[in-house]
Amino acid sequence: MDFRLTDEQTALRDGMRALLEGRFGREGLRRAADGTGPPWDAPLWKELAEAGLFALRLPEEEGGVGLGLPEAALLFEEAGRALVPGPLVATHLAAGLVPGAAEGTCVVTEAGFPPGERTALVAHLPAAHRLLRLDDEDGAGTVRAPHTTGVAAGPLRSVDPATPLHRVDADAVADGPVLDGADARRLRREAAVLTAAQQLGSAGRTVETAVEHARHREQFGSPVGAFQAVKHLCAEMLVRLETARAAVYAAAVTGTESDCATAKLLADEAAVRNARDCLQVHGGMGFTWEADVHLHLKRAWVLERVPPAREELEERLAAAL
Amino acid sequence: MDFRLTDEQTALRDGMRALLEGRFGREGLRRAADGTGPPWDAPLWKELAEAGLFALRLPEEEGGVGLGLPEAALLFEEAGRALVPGPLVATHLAAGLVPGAAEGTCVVTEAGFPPGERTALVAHLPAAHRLLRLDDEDGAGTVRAPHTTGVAAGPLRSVDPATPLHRVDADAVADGPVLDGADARRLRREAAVLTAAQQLGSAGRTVETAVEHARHREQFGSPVGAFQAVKHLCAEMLVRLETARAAVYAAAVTGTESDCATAKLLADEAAVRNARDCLQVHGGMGFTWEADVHLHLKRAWVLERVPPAREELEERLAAAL
Amino acid sequence: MDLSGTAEEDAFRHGLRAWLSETLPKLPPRPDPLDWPGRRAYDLGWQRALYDAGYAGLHWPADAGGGGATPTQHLIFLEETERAGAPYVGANFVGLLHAGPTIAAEGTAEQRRRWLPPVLRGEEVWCQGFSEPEAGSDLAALRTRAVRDGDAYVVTGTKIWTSHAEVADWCELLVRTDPDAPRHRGISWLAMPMDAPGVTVRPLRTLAGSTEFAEVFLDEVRVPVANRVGAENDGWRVTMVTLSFERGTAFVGEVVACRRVLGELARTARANGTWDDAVLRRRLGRLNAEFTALWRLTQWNVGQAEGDLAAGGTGVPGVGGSVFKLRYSHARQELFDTAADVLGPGALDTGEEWTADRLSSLSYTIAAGTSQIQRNIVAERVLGLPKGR
Amino acid sequence: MDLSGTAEEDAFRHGLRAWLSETLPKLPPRPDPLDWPGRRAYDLGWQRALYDAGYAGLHWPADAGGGGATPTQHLIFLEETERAGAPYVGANFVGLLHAGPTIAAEGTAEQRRRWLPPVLRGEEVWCQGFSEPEAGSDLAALRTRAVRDGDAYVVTGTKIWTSHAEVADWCELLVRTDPDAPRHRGISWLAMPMDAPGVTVRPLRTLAGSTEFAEVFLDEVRVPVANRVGAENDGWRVTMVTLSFERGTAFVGEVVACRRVLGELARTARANGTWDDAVLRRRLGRLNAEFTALWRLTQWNVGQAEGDLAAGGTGVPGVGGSVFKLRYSHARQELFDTAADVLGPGALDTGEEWTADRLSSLSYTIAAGTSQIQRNIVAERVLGLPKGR
Repeated sequence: MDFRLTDEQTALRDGMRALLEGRFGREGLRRAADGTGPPWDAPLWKELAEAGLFALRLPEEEGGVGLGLPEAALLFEEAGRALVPGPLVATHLAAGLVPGAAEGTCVVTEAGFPPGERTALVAHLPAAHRLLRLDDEDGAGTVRAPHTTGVAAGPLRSVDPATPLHRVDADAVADGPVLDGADARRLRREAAVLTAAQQLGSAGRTVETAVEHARHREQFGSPVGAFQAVKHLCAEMLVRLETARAAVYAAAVTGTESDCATAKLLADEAAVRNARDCLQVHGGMGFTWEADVHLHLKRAWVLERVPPAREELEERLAAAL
Repeated sequence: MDFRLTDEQTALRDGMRALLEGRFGREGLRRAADGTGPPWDAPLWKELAEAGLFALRLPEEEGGVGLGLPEAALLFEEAGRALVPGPLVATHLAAGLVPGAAEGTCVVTEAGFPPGERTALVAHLPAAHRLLRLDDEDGAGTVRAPHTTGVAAGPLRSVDPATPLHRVDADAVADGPVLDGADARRLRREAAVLTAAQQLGSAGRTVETAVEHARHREQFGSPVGAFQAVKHLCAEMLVRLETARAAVYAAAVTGTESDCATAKLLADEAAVRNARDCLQVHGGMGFTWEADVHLHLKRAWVLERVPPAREELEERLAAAL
Repeated sequence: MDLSGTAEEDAFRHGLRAWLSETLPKLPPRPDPLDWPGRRAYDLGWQRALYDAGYAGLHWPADAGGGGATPTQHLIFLEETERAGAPYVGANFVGLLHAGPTIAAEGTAEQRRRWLPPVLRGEEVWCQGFSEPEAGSDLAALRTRAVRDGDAYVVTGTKIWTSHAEVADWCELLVRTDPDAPRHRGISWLAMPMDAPGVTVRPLRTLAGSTEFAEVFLDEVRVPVANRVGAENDGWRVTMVTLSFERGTAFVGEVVACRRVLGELARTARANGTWDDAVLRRRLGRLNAEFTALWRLTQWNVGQAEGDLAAGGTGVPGVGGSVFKLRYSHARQELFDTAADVLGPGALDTGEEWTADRLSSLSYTIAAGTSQIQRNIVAERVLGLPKGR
Repeated sequence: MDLSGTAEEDAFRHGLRAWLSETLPKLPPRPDPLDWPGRRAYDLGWQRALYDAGYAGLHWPADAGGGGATPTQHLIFLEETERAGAPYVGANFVGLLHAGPTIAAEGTAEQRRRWLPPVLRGEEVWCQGFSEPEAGSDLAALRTRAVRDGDAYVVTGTKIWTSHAEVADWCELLVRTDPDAPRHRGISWLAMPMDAPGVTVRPLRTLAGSTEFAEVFLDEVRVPVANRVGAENDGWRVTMVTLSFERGTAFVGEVVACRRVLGELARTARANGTWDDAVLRRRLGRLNAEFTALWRLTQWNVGQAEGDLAAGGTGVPGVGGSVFKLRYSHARQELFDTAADVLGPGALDTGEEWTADRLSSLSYTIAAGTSQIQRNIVAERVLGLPKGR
């Protein structure tokens, strides 16, 4: 057993971080959030594809990178840290199943129906070409990928300014070819891990931001981080982060149902609560649109509702006892 | 509207506090907790009766004090503060219904069955002469008070060393005369308020104890109360206390279902959580048997399970929306 | 302990109810949230209606033109207006609740004559220039400086979190008049005309996407010395009088509104099936207890204020204020977090009112003293724990 | 990232399992919790069995007579022994996990020869004399003084929270040898024989009603200077070596045990109907996530320790230790609070094992560094936030 990152994994992660700092740093994020950039950054998507984000787990003989879920989790953590917009998880999962997904020419989003619901929230529908459906009703675990053109959908005024959302009815996306050889349940577990990894990245970024602010912002004659109340908020943020990290990385390694559910539940919580604590540490400045912290909170709110969400996760983890 | 205590109410409360400080101060509490005193302090019970604790709300022409539920709540707050043992609430409620209860010669305890349960935990069964049952199954609200002699009961190793507990089966106490003119539902609401008042008293005492400790215990060169972490624990204790106080006093004034449920829910929480925070403020010393804080926690655990308990209260408060 | 109204209180309540049921249907339609001049006109119109009916400045002292009402009457006024769905105080907030009472308490006869009647009659709007970007929770660290030049102060600095700055006539301004004095000692309170040269207002966008607040930039603005209320360098004390004027009634309308929202949440949950989720249902039950208790705590605090006034005190709620704010801020956030679970996917739609409320509720543990500051206040001033560390 | 065992690790695990399944059935019955001599004999017997099988001091360096195992092997050892229901380390705790490793790291060859083999062979019991009534969380404030008198120190003071004091042969003792030096500088580490004249042990009753701990009163106890490990006044550093020796494995057995309890809770809840309460059921699901993650965090911390060792470091978990303890203490309390709701009325019966565990869990946020102290450590040493205030 050696749970540590290998040197290769560390290099891979650092590479993605460097790429994103250059290509989707603070300015990029603000453009996406403020609506001053294009509604869909196709060149960025292409660059992410070229960096192997989608083809990462395809065999090299199929043009992929031949790596595994742990490496994917590390890259998605970086994407979450930078708040990269777009249906990253669905496109990554569709690589090898839907032509063009691996290369970034076909943008794939997911319609995830919560248990017993006939309506799904779909992210980035206008930019997407195909809709991934991971159905499990008959226990057979079919995977479909209908085209998005002509899908009737009601737009929301999305709380996350960089993630357009639409309500889609199950009947509207009932068609589409069954993708042979794809295991819906495995893909769902992987989706949960990769979504959790994004939340983990965001939770890590908000710890850093809070600590940075606390070290430099002075109030009452000293940095606010010198006050125990602020210090202890930051410490609890780190505890949430590191606990979620262990859960997410383990789930990426084992891929078991209970590790994956644990990862999603704890990473969702870490992302939301760390963003809120980060806002609290920032005081009034955190409440402004210009501060990035609200973007982390809003993305975390969006991702925590990507199925499986809290209730489903807790019930599953209870049933597993 | 004048929600403040009247001068008479303040005097009444102060009188009970003085009586208990003299008659059931720290030494009395420790005797009860350490088992070094008699298992039942009949003289104390008599003195409480003489001070009007049981006859408080009986009309003066029936030998009572002629006061109301608000005054009773103030006295029960003091009893809770001092952790006076005994079935105070049941005996108080039985005054005027069960001969001798008002005078303290007949000790009345209650068998409170949670919704749908056939077993009740009964406190102080060996010392009690009668068992109050407030039945509501048929909607008629009958009140019965069977004798306790011969009731088959299973003793617990009670977590609260000053409150012996027995499990009693509903069938074992099915008999007993119906007390005409008594309204079971009103008595239940009053029981909830007076139990909540005891919890309130305990929650107040643990705030004081924590603050006292924090002001005098030195660590790292200053009183521990100078550290924000300790300060903020104490502040949150006070918030819980004062919120519960407003709820309990209001319930004593209005006697409505939703005020009473609110009072019990918040006072239970204040008592348990304040005791735990008080223990945390005390550090290792709070973990010893000699410190009083565990007695507050254990009594709070016992009283929070006196029906209506959390689940029932939350459901009722939801249904009332 | 008595929660029933006196005959006088009941009469006041019934008279107010009658007036509200007659008056509210005749009000003009509410303006768009982004239409600042429209909002100003609407809010001032409502204030004028209150004035004409004798309800203006109910809680102000009678000798300042107010109603001289008891805290309980003020509580009834706030409760009934919120219940009836009357307009919010809106643009009149600072004039009625901060600047006005300050001038009433600390102003000269001349200053009271000049500034108080237009507030009561709904003619002038005030805004507040206290907070600064670098000061934050540490209000006394304010840097805006005022240099005496003849019969005027020349004021330069930046204020933030100013509501209604776009449409205000006056700004109650805290400035540093003695940079060498200890932090709290060198501050003065000025009434600044918002149309003075050198005043620039820039809307400040919050995370909710709205521009409720503004930054106010002051570049060598000349404010007459005659506009100073209280002595030079005594502005901190003058301000504290203002900030503590509310006598336990600060959140009356909000608590009434939260209880209404809670009822609507339950109705929505019953309609959309989320009521069957016991976890959510019991959270709603828990919130019912929370807001019932907060309402009782409000009444308790008002009672304490009333007692303090009767005993010749200031009626300042003391312990009650910080205790209430701590509990309420968190309860409000929990209310709208719970609303998100009732809404389900709608929680991600800012078109839903509750989603917008959820966003704005995030400021409650920060604005007007963070929860951390409030806990310090409770611990040090109420519980007597030592300062420092 | 790899969570599967190497061939060597798997072989170790299987060998251990085989030995445990063969050995455990042959153990004598467990002694009564109040029978201290019986417990001593039982615990030493188990240690002797481990020694004979080559498992004694697995994580000790080989040159100290230990197994020189990697942190991962130690984790496997703790996991498997707990899973198999093997005896706890019990009376051997201080010898194996604190005093022994300290002597191994800092003792002279003579000291190592004298004290280490009896610990490994299960012949001598150690206890710990660090905490004092007045020192609490501020361990360095200790007051027990040691005055040099010829070839001995004369020690006077009071120690508290000492386990197994009644049956210990030795006490690892921290004393103040230079009262004038800065707090951390005037402390020395001594091995004190518990049968020395002037040593009095008094059982300390905890809120759980048990007497797991004792106070140890020292009245002019003579301890040979030769029993000092490390230099005079260097005891703080010597002690820190001890305290940080655990390499991420400190709570392995407890986490394994908590996961077992969680499974039993679910079984009990299904049997007694409380499972139908969705609030309780989902809390159990939440706890499943919590302890799954704590197990993964343990593996993560052990991996970090292993990496640090491989890089020539000490294998001290650093960040991991405090982060883990913070999360685990609260999770353990939540586990037994939830158990109380599964038990219903039985939660008030100390005859129920989980009720007793609930009481003892209250110490977890206090003992070995309160949660407040741990948050300070994380904030200052890991996140680099400034000291003070």
